[in-house]
This record gives sequence, C-alpha cells and structure tokens, in this order.
Amino acid sequence: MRYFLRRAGFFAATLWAAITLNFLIPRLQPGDPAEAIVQRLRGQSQAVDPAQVAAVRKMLGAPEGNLLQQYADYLSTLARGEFGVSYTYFPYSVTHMIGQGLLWTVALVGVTQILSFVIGTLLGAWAAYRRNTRVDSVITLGSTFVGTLPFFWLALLLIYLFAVTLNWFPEGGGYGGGSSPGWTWLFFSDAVQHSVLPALSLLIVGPIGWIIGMRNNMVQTLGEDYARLARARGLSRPRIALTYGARIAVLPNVTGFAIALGGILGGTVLVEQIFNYPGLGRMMFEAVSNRDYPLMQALFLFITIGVLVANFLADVLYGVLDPRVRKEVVA
Amino acid sequence: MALLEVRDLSVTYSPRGGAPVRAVDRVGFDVAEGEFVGLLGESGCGKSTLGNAVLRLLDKPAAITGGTVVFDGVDVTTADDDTLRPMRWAKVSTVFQSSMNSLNPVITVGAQFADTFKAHSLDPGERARELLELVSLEPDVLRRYPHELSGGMKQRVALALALALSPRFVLLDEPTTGLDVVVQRTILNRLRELRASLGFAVLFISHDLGTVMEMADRVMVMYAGEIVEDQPAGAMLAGPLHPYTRGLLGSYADPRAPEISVDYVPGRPPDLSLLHEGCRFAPRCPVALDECATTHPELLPAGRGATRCLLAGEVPETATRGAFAAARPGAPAGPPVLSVRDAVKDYRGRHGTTRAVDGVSFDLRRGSVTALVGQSGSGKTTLARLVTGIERPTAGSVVFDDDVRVDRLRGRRLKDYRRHVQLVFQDPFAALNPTRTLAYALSRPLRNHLGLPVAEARTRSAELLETVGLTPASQYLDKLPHQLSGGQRQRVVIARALAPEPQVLVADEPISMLDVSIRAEILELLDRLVRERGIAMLYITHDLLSARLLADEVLVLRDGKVVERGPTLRVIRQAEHSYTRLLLDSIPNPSPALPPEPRQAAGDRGR
Amino acid sequence: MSAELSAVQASRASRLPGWFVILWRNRKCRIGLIMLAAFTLVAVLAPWLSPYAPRDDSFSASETPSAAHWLGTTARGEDVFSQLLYGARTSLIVGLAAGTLSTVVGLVIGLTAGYVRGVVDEVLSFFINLALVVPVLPLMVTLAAYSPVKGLWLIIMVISVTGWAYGARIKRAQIITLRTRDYVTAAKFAGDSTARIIAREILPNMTSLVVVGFMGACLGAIGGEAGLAFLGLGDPATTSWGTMLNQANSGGAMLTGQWAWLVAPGVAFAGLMIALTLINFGVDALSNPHLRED
Amino acid sequence: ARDTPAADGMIGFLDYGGFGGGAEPQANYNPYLDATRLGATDYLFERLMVFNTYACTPQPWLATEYSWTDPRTLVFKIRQGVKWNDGQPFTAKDVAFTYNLIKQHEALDTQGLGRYLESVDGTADTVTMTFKSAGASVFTLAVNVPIVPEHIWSKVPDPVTFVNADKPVGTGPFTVKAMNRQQLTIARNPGYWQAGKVKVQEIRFHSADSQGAVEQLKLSRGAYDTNAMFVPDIKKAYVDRDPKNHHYWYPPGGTISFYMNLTKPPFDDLAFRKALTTAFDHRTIIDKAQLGYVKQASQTGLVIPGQEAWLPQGIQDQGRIGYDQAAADAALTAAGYRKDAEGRRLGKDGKPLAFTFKTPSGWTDWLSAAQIIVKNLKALGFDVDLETPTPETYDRDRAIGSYDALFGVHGGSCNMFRNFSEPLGADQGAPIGKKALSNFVRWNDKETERLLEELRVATDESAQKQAVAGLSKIMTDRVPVIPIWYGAKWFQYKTSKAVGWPNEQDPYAAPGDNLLIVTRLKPA
Ligand SMILES: Nc1ncnc2c1ncn2[C@@H]1O[C@H](COP(=O)(O)OP(=O)(O)OP(=O)(O)O)[C@@H](O)[C@H]1O
Ligand SMILES: Nc1ncnc2c1ncn2[C@@H]1O[C@H](COP(=O)(O)OP(=O)(O)OP(=O)(O)O)[C@@H](O)[C@H]1O
Ligand SMILES: [Mg+2]
Ligand SMILES: [Mg+2]
Repeated sequence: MRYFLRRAGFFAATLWAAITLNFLIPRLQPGDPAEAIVQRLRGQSQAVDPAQVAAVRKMLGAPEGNLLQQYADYLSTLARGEFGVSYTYFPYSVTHMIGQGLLWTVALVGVTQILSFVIGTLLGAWAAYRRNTRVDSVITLGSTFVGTLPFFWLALLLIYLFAVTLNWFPEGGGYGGGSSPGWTWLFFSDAVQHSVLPALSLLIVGPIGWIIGMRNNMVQTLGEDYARLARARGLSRPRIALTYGARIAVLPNVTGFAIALGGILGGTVLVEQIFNYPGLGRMMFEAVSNRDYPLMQALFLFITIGVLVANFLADVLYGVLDPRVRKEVVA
Repeated sequence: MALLEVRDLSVTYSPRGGAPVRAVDRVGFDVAEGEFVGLLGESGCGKSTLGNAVLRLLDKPAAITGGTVVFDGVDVTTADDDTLRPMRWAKVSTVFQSSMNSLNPVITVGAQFADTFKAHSLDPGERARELLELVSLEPDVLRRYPHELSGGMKQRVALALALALSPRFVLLDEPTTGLDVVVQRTILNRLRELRASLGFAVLFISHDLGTVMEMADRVMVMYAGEIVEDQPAGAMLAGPLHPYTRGLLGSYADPRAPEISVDYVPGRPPDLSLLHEGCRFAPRCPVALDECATTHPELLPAGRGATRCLLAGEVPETATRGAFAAARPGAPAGPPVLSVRDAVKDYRGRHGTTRAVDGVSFDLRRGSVTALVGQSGSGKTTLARLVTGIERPTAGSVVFDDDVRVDRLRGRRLKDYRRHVQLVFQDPFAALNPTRTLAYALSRPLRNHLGLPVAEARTRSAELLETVGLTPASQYLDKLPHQLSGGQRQRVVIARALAPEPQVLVADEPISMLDVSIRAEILELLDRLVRERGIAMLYITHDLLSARLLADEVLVLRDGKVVERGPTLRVIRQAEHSYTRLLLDSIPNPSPALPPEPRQAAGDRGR
Repeated sequence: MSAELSAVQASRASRLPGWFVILWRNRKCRIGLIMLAAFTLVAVLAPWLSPYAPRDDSFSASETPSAAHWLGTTARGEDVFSQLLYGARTSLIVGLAAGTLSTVVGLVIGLTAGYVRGVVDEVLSFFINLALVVPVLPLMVTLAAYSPVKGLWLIIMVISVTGWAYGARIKRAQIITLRTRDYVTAAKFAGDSTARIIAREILPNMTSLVVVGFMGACLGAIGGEAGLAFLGLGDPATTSWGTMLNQANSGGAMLTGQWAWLVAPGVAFAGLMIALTLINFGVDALSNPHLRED
Repeated sequence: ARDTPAADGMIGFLDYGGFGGGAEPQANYNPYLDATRLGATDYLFERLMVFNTYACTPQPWLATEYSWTDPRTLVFKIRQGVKWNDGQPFTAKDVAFTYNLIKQHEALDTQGLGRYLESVDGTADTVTMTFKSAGASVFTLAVNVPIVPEHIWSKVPDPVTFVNADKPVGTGPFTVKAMNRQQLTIARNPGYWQAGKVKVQEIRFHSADSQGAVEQLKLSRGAYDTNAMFVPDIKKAYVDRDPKNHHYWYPPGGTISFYMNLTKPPFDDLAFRKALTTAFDHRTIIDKAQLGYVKQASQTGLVIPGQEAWLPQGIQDQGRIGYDQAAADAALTAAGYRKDAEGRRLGKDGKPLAFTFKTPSGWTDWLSAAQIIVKNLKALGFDVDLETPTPETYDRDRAIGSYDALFGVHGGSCNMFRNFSEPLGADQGAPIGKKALSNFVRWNDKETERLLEELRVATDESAQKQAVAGLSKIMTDRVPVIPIWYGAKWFQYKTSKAVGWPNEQDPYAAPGDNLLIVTRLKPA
C-alpha cells in the first residue's frame, strides 16, 4: 500500500512538474503571440503593421497579471478541464481543435507505430534467428539503408514517384477536396487512399530501431543455456526462437514501444507536415510557431499524460512479462 | 547393435586467440539398450564435452574433429537438423550440468513442460504432475517461475523434463549436485524402477562415486580427455584396473564410519592444450614406470572390462600420497562471530506466501565450521542470503560481531560488512560474469579488500587458482567463464570467496561439481584456513561425508526449521531425529558385490 | 615459480585492447570499421579533398553534374561535391558528439536508477519522465534563444538535452533484470563500488542495447540537426548533410531534376548508418563471449 | 462528374492555391479576423473603394465617388442597386453600421482606423465620415473596410467571436459553396451587381502544405490556375514546362533596407551613411541571394515602378544608386574614416571600426544577402561580425535597438503616409532598450516630422506629392536607411483556362487584388 502511495505521489509530482514546464517553457520563448501570428501572415518581406498586431492582441485578449498570476489562472482552469480558445484558430476552442485532429493522428500514426513495432520485432527476430546468414545481412543492412534515409527526403521521393509520376495515390491531404467528412463508406475509402503514402513512409523508417534492437537482444538470449536446452528438447527452431529467444528479447522493446506510443504526437509533426495530413502533430508545430499558448498547453498535456501513463504501464507490464524483476536484492 | 555407438570421437575447442584444447580424445564406447552407464572423471577432463558431442549440441569453438556417434543407426555427427529434431527428447534427452540455469526465466515451469509436449505433438494431460511427483516436487511448482525455486528444485525440474517423453537414452550430467541424499535416493530409485519398466539407457556423469557405483551397470572413467577404464561397477569397486580409478575410490569413505580419512591423488591433470607423449596420468601415478613417460597406452581389455594402462590391471597396491582425515572431535567453542536468532523469511508470490526459513537460530564461531544439511528446498540458500545480507529476514535478527545488525545494514555499512563475510554461490554457472576474465573476477576482492596493486593482485589471483587446483594458472587467468567446465567454475567461485581473507565464509554447496579427489583437496584447504586463520564458516552441503570431514557442528534443516543440531560426530553417529536418520540411511552405499547380471561387457571399445 | 609468475604477468601484457580485437575479427564489423574510418578521414581531410570551398557561390547555379562539378551545383551556385565532403565533418561531429553525450547521460542516469532502485530510482525516474514529456519543440526554441553557445555546439547541446531520456528509460528497464544476477551480487561481495559494478559487471552484458541506443542517438542527432535547420534554429553558416538536404529541398532540386544534389547527402547519411550497422554485427560478441568464436 | 458544365463564354472552375486558416482550417468568414479567417472572405465582402495596389490607384466599388468637404470630413456616394446575396438591398446604413462596428470593437479594427474616426453616418445614398483630425492620411484605410450587412451582424451577440460559418452574407461576386479542410469552393453569385464581368463559375482553393516542395511540384505540373508561392528557379521549374501557358510576375512589395542604429557612432554620422550607399553589391544580392526575382530598391523609399508617379523631380535613375566600391572607399576616407596600414578602417577616434550585422537564422535568402553585405563591408576595411539569432530574438533586438546594423522592411503599401511615417516617424520610435513600433533606426528629425504632418493632412494629390517628394529627398539626402531590394510578391498563373491576369505589361492590379482580377478574367 505504501508502495502504491509513493508511486502515486511521484506520478503526481511528475505530472505537476510537467504541467508547470508546459506553462513556463512556451512563455520563456522570445516573441509575443500577436506578433508571431501577424509576422507569419505577412511573410518576411513585408513590413508588419503595428495596428494589425494591436488588433490581434486585442482579439486574443491579453493575459492578465504577472507570470505568477497567470500560472495560478492556468492551474485553476486546467483543474476545471478548460483549455480556452486557440489563438491560431480563434475563436474556435482548443477542445474543438483537438477533436478535429485526434482521430486522424491516432489512426495514422497509431496504426503505423503498432505495425512498425510488430514488423520490426518480427524482422529483428528473424535476423537473429538466422544470425550471420544472408537473411540477417539483408534484413539489417537493408532496413538500415532505407530506414535511416532522412524522413522528409524519403517522403518526398515517395510522393514524387507514386503521386506525381505514377499518379497512383494523392499527393497529400487526409481526404479529397470534394468529399465530405462523415462516417460513410465513400469517405472512408477516400481517407484510406490518402493515408497510403504517409503510412508507407512511416512504415519504411519505423521498424529500423525495433529491428536492430530486437536482433541484438535476441542474439543474446538465443545464446543462453535455456535456449540450448530447448534445442536439445527438440523444440523446433522457430519455436525456440519465439518462446525462448524472442519472448525474452522483446522486453526492452516493450518499454521502448510504450514510450514511443506515448510520444506519438511529437513524432508525427513531419509526416503530417509533408503530406498535409490532418492531425495533432502539425497542429502542435503550428501552435508552437504561433505561440498559441492555449493549444500548445493542451497538446502538451496530452503528451504528458500519454507518456506518463505509457511509462507506468510499461513498468507494470515489465513486471508481468519478466518475473525476474520481482526478485528481491538488498543493494 | 548397441543403442549408442561412439567410435574414435575427438572434440577440440579452438578458441580464437588461444591454444586449441583437445577435450575429448579418440573416445569409443557403446551403450546398450536399457543399460545404465556411469561416467566418472576428474573435473575438467571432458565429460560434459563428450556428452554434448553425443547430443550434437556442441557450440563453437568446439568441433568434432574425428570419429562417429551412431545412435539407433543414425550417425549423429553428420545428420541434419531435420533428422535430429524428432529424435531429440523423444529418443535422447539430457540434463545439463548447468541445469539450474537451463530453465527459461520468464515462463513458468508448467509452460516449459507444455512446450516440450507440444513440440512433439503430445498431449501433456496429467503427465507433468506425475513427472514432478517422480522427482518429489509438489505440483504447485508448475505455476512457479524458475527464480522462485531453490537450486535443487530447479535441478529436479530439469530431471523431470528429461524424462517427460520417455526417451530411450538419457544423458545425465551431474543431475543431483543440488539434491539432498534423501531426495536423491528416492529419485534414483524411481529412475531405476522406471528404467526397469521402460528400459531406457542412461549415461550418468557424476562425481558422486557412491551413487555411480550403486546405480550403474558399468562405469567408465575419464582422464584428460580419454577413457582410461571401463568395467562393470561391481568389478571396478572390487578391483580397479587403472591407478587413477584406484585413487578415486580411495577418496571415498562412509561418513558413518567411526574413523574416516579420505585419500586423494596429488598433482594436477595435464594441460589439454599441449601434446602429450606417454601416459597422461604418469606424472601423478604412484606406480608409474619409466616407459610410462614415453609410451602412450591403448585402451585394452583387462579384468572384466578395459583399461588404458601399461600395467593392464596388474596395479600394485600402493598408498596414494595425499590423505585428509577428519579431525573435528568436539563441539565448537569460543565466542560467536555471527548469531542468527529466530530468523524467518517469507516470500510473497502470486499464489500465497512461502515460508522458506522458519525460526532458525544458530551461531558461527571463530575457527569452527557449522554444516547446514537438509532437504533440497528447505531454506539453506535462503539462510545463506540472510546471513550475508543479500536479503533481509522477515523476522528475527542476524548479528555480526556482537553489535552489527546485519538485517538492518544498508549502503556503506553493508559494504563494510561484506569485507568480512564472503559467499560461495551455489550455482557456479550464474555466479561468474560471462564477460569478465577470471583474472578480473579474482582481482577485484584483492584490490578492494586487501588493497593490492594491479600486478600483485594478478600474481595473487594466480596463486589462488593454483590453490584450488587450476594449473597452470597462467592458462586460466585470461579465460572467460564459458571456457571452463562446471567444476572449474566452482573452484573459481571458491577462490574468489577466499581471496579477501574473510572472517566469515558462507559456502553454499561449494564442492558439488568436483571429483572426489579434488574435493578432498579443497576440503583440506578449507579446513586449514578455518584452523589457521580462525575463519568462521557456514558450510551448506548435501554431502554428509564432507560435513563429517569438515564441520564441528551440524544443523539439520527441514522445511525451514532446524530439526536437529549438535556436534558432527554425534549427529551423524547417533542421530536423534527421524529425518536425520533418514538422511543417513539414504547415503549411497557402493556395494562391492557384483551386480546381478553383467550386461554386455565387451564390444568394440576403441582401439 | 618465478617462470610461472612471469608467465602470469606476461600473458597479461600481451593482451590487445580487447574490444577492438573482438570487433575486428568479425568480417562485417571490419568493413564497418573501415567505412567509419573512411568517413572520418574524409571529414578530417575535407579542406584538402574538396575541390572548392563549400560556400563558394561563384559558379553558375543549378547545374547538373559535370566534370567540373561532380555532383552539380546548388541553386545558389555552390559546388555540391565540396559541400558533401564538408558536410561529413559537421554531420559526423554532431552525430557522434550528440550521440555520445545523450547516450552517456542516458546510461548514467538510467543505470543508476535501475540499479539502486528505491527513492533514488523514484527521483531519477521523475527526471527521466519529465525529460520524456517536456515539450521538445518549444524547449529547443527557448534553448536556442538563450543559449550562451551558438552554432554547432548549441545544436549538439539541444539534441543531447532533449534526447537522453528515452535511452535512460530503456536501460533502466534492462538493468532491473540484470541486477539480481548472482554475479552482480558476487561483485558486491568483492567490494566493488556501485559505479564500478554498473560499469564493469552490468554494462558489458548490455553492450548491444547500448550500441543500438547509440546508433539511434547518432541517427537522431544527424537528422535532428537537419530538422533544426528546417525550424530555423540551426546554424545556417555550417554545411552539413542535413542542411544540404534542406537546401536541396527548398532549392527545388526535385523540381529542376538535380537528383545528384538531392540524393548525395541522403546516401552519404545512409552510408554512415550502414557503417554503424556493420559494426553492430560485431558488437554481439562483446556482450556475449559465446559469440566471439565465429 | 461533379463539375458544373461551363456555360458559354464562361470558365467552369479555376484552381487556386491555399485558403488560409492554418493547418486545420475551420469555417471562418468573419472578414475582420485577419489572423484566422479563410481566404474566400475576400470574394464575399466588398469595400467602398478598391485599390490597384501596384500603381496605388483607387477604383470606385461600393462607393461610386467620394469627396472631402473639409480635411476632416469625407463623403461617399453609395452605389445603388447592389444586393446582399440573401436578396436584401445594400444601403448606406450598412456602411455606417460597419464602420461603427469596427470602431466599437478594437479587435476587429485590424487597420487601427478607429483611432482616427470621430463618427460615421449613413443617409439614403451617402455616407459621411468625420475624422478626429485631418483624415487624408488614413484615406486608404478608410475605404478598405469590408462592409457587412447590418441585418445579420446587428444580431450577432459578439462579433469578435462570430465565425459567420453558415451561409455568409456579403455583396461579393462569390458565395461559399462547400468547405472542408482540403478544399474550399466558392461559386459565382448570379445576383452580383456586376455579374456580367464575372466569367468564373467556381473557384476551388486547395489546402497547401507549408513544406512547399509538393506544392511546387503540383504547380509545375499545372495543377493550379494561379498560386502565390516561392519557387526556386521558376523559369526551369515552371515556365519551361509549358511556355505558352505558364507565366509568372513578381511585382515588388516592401523595401528591404540596411538599417543602422542611428544612436551609435559611426552610424550617426551622415557622411558615413552616405558613403555606404554605394557600398553594396545589389547585383550579386539580387542574382545570388534572391535568385534574380527581385529588383534593386530606390533610395527614395518609393516602390518603383508602381509608385513612379510619386518620384520627386530631377532625381537620377529613379533614385537607384549603383554599386561603386571605390567611391564608397573614397567617401569614407574623405569623411574622416581612414584606413590604417593593415587596411583596417578606423573610426574618428582612431580605433578600428568593428560592428555586428544581424540576420534571422533560418531565413536563408536574407542570410545569403547578409553574407554578401558583410563581404562588401569587409572589403571596405570594416571588422564586421555576422550574427544569426532566432527570428524572435532578432525581432526583439531590432525593436529595442540592441544592434549595430541589420535588415528592416518598410513601405510598399498604397498609404504614403504609412510608408514614410512607420520607418521614420518620431512617434514610431522609442528610446534604446524600449520596444519601438516600427522606427527601429530611431530616426528623429524635425524636417521629417514637418513633412509627415503635411502629408497627413493633405487631401489633394499635388500637396501629397509634394510632401512625399520632400520625404524622398530626406531619404536620399539624409540616408536614414539604405534600401537594398524590394521584396517580391509571388504570383504564378496559367493561361490555358483563363486569360486576363495582371502582368508586367498590364499591371491593372497587384497579385493580391482579387476582386479586380476576378472581374477581368475571361475564358481562354
Ligand atoms: N524468490 C523466491 N520467491 C519465492 N519463493 C522462493 C524464492 N526463493 C526461494 N524460494 C522458496 O524458498 C524455499 C527455500 O529455498 P532455498 O533456495 O533456500 O532452498 P535450499 O535449501 O537452498 O535448497 P537446495 O538445496 O535445493 O538449493 C523453496 O521452497 C523455494 O521455492
Ligand atoms: N569454450 C571453451 N574454450 C576452451 N576450452 C574449453 C571451452 N569449454 C571447455 N573447455 C575446456 O575443456 C575441458 C573439458 O571441459 P568439460 O566441461 O567437458 O569438463 P568436465 O569433464 O565436464 O568437467 P566438470 O566435471 O568440471 O564439469 C576443460 O578443461 C575446459 O577448460
Ligand atoms: Mg562438466
Ligand atoms: Mg540452495
């Protein structure tokens, strides 16, 4: 019980610290939201009109009080679950905006992350299983080669090839300009069509980390005594690889995956940017460049909670998957 | 045709950047259907290697450099994986020497049974329970993870696994090192019954002379990679043909005897990476002739078997040169260095609490040895962990030097405490860091506790290796643990524990993997240290003979409780508790009588 | 005995730097090492190897490859090949420095947390978690704005500050399973300090994890440097593969069909990663001596 | 399949570029929410006058004519027969309502007009605006307010948060047809008061990614009938793909100038500044840093050739001063800034002159330009250090005067008063350490103030021209800043479907003057 109280205490402390940082860091950046928005509107080679900045400032409603006062306000609104009105999408509320992007991000990035993890882990396991054979080389080197190509570069290449040259898929967007979003089959298939290229690009670069990680870990576990005994027991090699190699080797990857899932938002900025895909990542980037504090704070809160919960789950899961961590030793 | 035919088998380890080691050298033998063959031999002489070669489980850098292994008509040395796989376990199964380490740590014991059945498309049914019963384990073990089991329990699980598919041939590589004699006896008896009913053959590698002699139809003795003697057990007991065998037998004594003394063969086995002219045993042979140094003897029929000796069975009776006698008459005296009071240890698992230690109290005194014997799983290792501060007791206290509460130490103080207390781990396969050389492992305590400079620590490490019989030390210093045999590792673990010259030594089955000869030597070494340096020692063992030889006092543990205690001689000779008596009665007794019916004595045995 | 003693000491002296020998023995690893050395050499010798200065824009713009400009010129009339060579320098420094820095920080913190457990673990985990959740983007902007150092070192610092936590988290999880091994307990009995136990007993057994983490960090750093340039936080005066890619992209290399400009930095980048992957093949043997034999 | 078939003499639809509203555009047709409204609002709401912002000539639009009855009173005649697209008639009342609305809500007043307006009244067909003081200087602002219908907006509880998403009502040539985040479609308003001039049945705006590369590809493939984006090597990438139909025109916008901190020596010395006017290699800057897309700026502060008419008499070469390093060198030496033996330029105190030049990091074209400028300065013996702070830091440093020299942008609008008062007006400055509004160089000059005041009150064109001439003279004679180049307004268009786009030969509108353009487009 005490243990859980302590865990909960640290969890709360982390949450509080993160929320505070979410408040503080954006405000420490130089630049004022109104100026940032107008500057972006105008472009770099046109003079900024002070009157326009003043109007925008008025529109956004200048924050009241000093930083401490603002912080208190921020905490109290958070406590009430209010996120306020977005600066970038004024007068739409932050909640509304997040509602717009959430499903897209979760669908695209969530699905590809899971797929990447599964594919990466399987390929890595296969490579370890056929260690030092051609399969190993092809998998590791091949995936390194394509997987480490700079993402935006790779994405552009895909667009150039499949969208511009071959015209198989649309260049970008979450759905066609002509379709109307809704839960219809037509819209769904349209959305899927649009997600092929972004998903593909994510799937190319996604698995590499899992592949190498899995391979290395599994090479180790396959060298252990229990794997050797399993061989003597006449377990088929694939079976050994799975329950004796992979099962144990996958553990560090599970932790990694949990964190990666929690951090989905951060990783999706680029893909959404390049493919003009609707989603929270791009929104976040925009919020940061526009100093859109309310939107930023809400998104970061999402990330914070996501990562913390994922972390917590990873810890719990680890205990389940690897009973050894429960063994007691006085340091 | 015999079930297993080994011909001219040679195995060489050719590690990169090291001299090749011919661990198995032109070995040939047969094992007939249903036969129980014992394999004795000096620690490090190639027994495990031979076993692995027979199973085709050698890993690089070991390679079969010659000969064939034919099992049931299939040449194992050349068969491909697809031929071998169905054979494995269904026909040939094994218990590794590192059996405590060979269970998958992240799945339950039950799942590992299930795996095995599934791999051969069998329905496990109640079989797993029956098997566990066979090795005297509760069915509840099925739900546990390996790390929740004691060393002996893991070993028994491994044994049960080996029998799971009723194979025709089982290779047991020291499968009972972690078992108390009672359990061991029960299991071996069942094994014998099982063998009678199912008729499988066993190749039994062990250092436990008593057991081997009692169980085996035929015994082979290995020395320096070669088979030096091969005889029916009874015949060997009555008339060993090879001087080395004779030496081994001399290292055995019945602990219940009024006066005991064990002999050992002084000297060290030859370096297997060098070429040897002549008889490999010659340098240690008390009866060596001049020509032994130049002529390499062949394995030739003699007596009721075969031997590799120029004297060919005509070995004269000569006393071996080393002998170690029990000299521990009275009860220990002097103030206690370490006191355990009412120690209790509970483990909370997912299926309730296990009480591993239950109200144990005892003292360790300077210059005396307290032996802890008892059933496997009775909490001996747990006690050792409590005493050394690795774990904390659930209740009770551990007091060092009158005022140090070991059960409350942490950080710096715990570290200081460990300067005085050392532990020899039960499982030498887990206790050595696979990535660190022996020199490193040994020099750490020297550098930390004794403050030796680098070069000196290395010299001292070498000396330590020598004292535990790893010679030439320069050969071993830069080796990694996986390049050692089980017994060699065990000796490294002992050497490491001795290195910092501790006041208290807790040794958990320190000699279970050693051959009787080196065992006697190590015991003598420990005895000397205890006596000369005034070490207090907690000696955990299943081997009552060694307890008799070394200990002043014996505690008998059962289900976490001390059921009997007293001076060694008293406990062993006039046991009061029924369990103690059971223990003593279970000591294998190599009977000199010939086995009822000699099985297949001859055959084409090497050249 | 004295002969034996000198044998004892001698065999020690004759030992080569262990890790290198182990790596070198593996054929693939050897190729990787050679490749990495080649990249390093190019980076060091860039000023002598490259035909022009990387920012010399006195050539005609947007040329396709020719004898004078092996990989063509940029939209501003700079020689792509020279930029590629100079870029190796920046990218290598950023990748290795930031990769090393974040790996080391992650290691120290993750391992300590996982090994010591208890309150220390909770406190360190607190920081790890915090670092995992701080909003990276604005943090970068803020760091860039206030940092006393500028240019390359700023980039390295930003990447390290934001990148260490992930590795720390994973390593922490791994060490939790390693810390209960008997040999670790044995090291405690040998009187080793916690730091030493972590570094010498546990770390070698997780080399492969560390190496993967390091590769990831390098990759992240080199990519991150390009990303920062993209966000306008980079040091535009430096030439790196990342900035080259960005400039090729914004300079319309794809539009004008200057494939060499676009492809070269990407391939060089992948080549460096291949070198690291090849080295990785040999790393298995570092943490698992069984594998040293083949 | 969903395309409306083009009626005779009509253009079915045109594809335009982005429509604003950020990454995740939300329906927002409130014409005053500059920061977040969608681009289509320009086609929904109209203003009293529409400017050709290239030549800065006003055209009557919802007002048919205007007159100043006195310097503070401006009277508009309102166009008759105009209907809101919901069928209601458009009246002067709507106009008055609109102006009072923005006066009431500062957040909607994106031009800051409210400060100057005293009152606005609408009678049957005239609207009278009364200014607090002479209002000529804000004429361009006054006519530039989108007029909204009173019958809708008077019922809106809070116009600042009103998104006007549902069938927005305006007088413009188009109405909103459909919108999702990918595409915004507007359709021709058949009831438009000059419907006969509108030949485009539908305009489709396409949401653009901010990355650019993909958009560039699409543009080069001809996916857009018009767009406004930066394209590297436009000739090769765009024009050459279809020389007959692909065109571009990059008219000049604001002026990018070399700003000096006039509170510090040696920049406070006129002779020094004058010497620098010939120090910069415009040609190289334009060709290398700006890919040849821009034009050299005139020292007068006017945007040439659009504002040619405002040039003072007798000015040479329209105020463009050539690059002449030798001349700069000589002038500096003559002004007392000698070079020492090592070739270092010395200040009047005899110490080597060292200063920094800042440019925001990430703005690569500015960076290249800055590098050339630094090279030019070094050639003159200055010890110049190039610094690249982040854009935000740059902005702040510039505003508080924490710099030696850097780039500034000014001018380019049709409001001459603004063009000069913003960079030069004393009230736009602030002491060092405080944020200046726009007079970042901190120019403070009586003569300038006098001329600005003249310009502010002048209602007739000749008086205005005279004041502008005076200010241009100050620019050339006193050199408060040194203009280098004009920022370009990106504009690409395709003539395969529609013709009549503005271009260099027929600059009837600047690229952003949407209403002017859409009423001139004809089927190809
Ligand atoms: N970590 C643990 N979790 C749960 N139960 C445990 C744990 N460690 C030991 N036990 C249980 O405690 C009991 C005592 O174990 P211990 O290892 O002390 O036995 P032992 O006397 O050393 O046996 P052996 O001779 O077989 O090594 C066993 O029943 C074992 O299952
Ligand atoms: N990987 C290796 N490289 C080099 N030498 C090795 C390697 N593995 C084992 N050896 C050596 O081979 C010899 C035989 O080892 P093996 O394990 O077969 O001995 P054993 O007879 O089983 O001994 P024990 O009774 O101690 O288990 C030993 O001397 C050992 O040092
Ligand atoms: Mg062995
Ligand atoms: Mg035990």
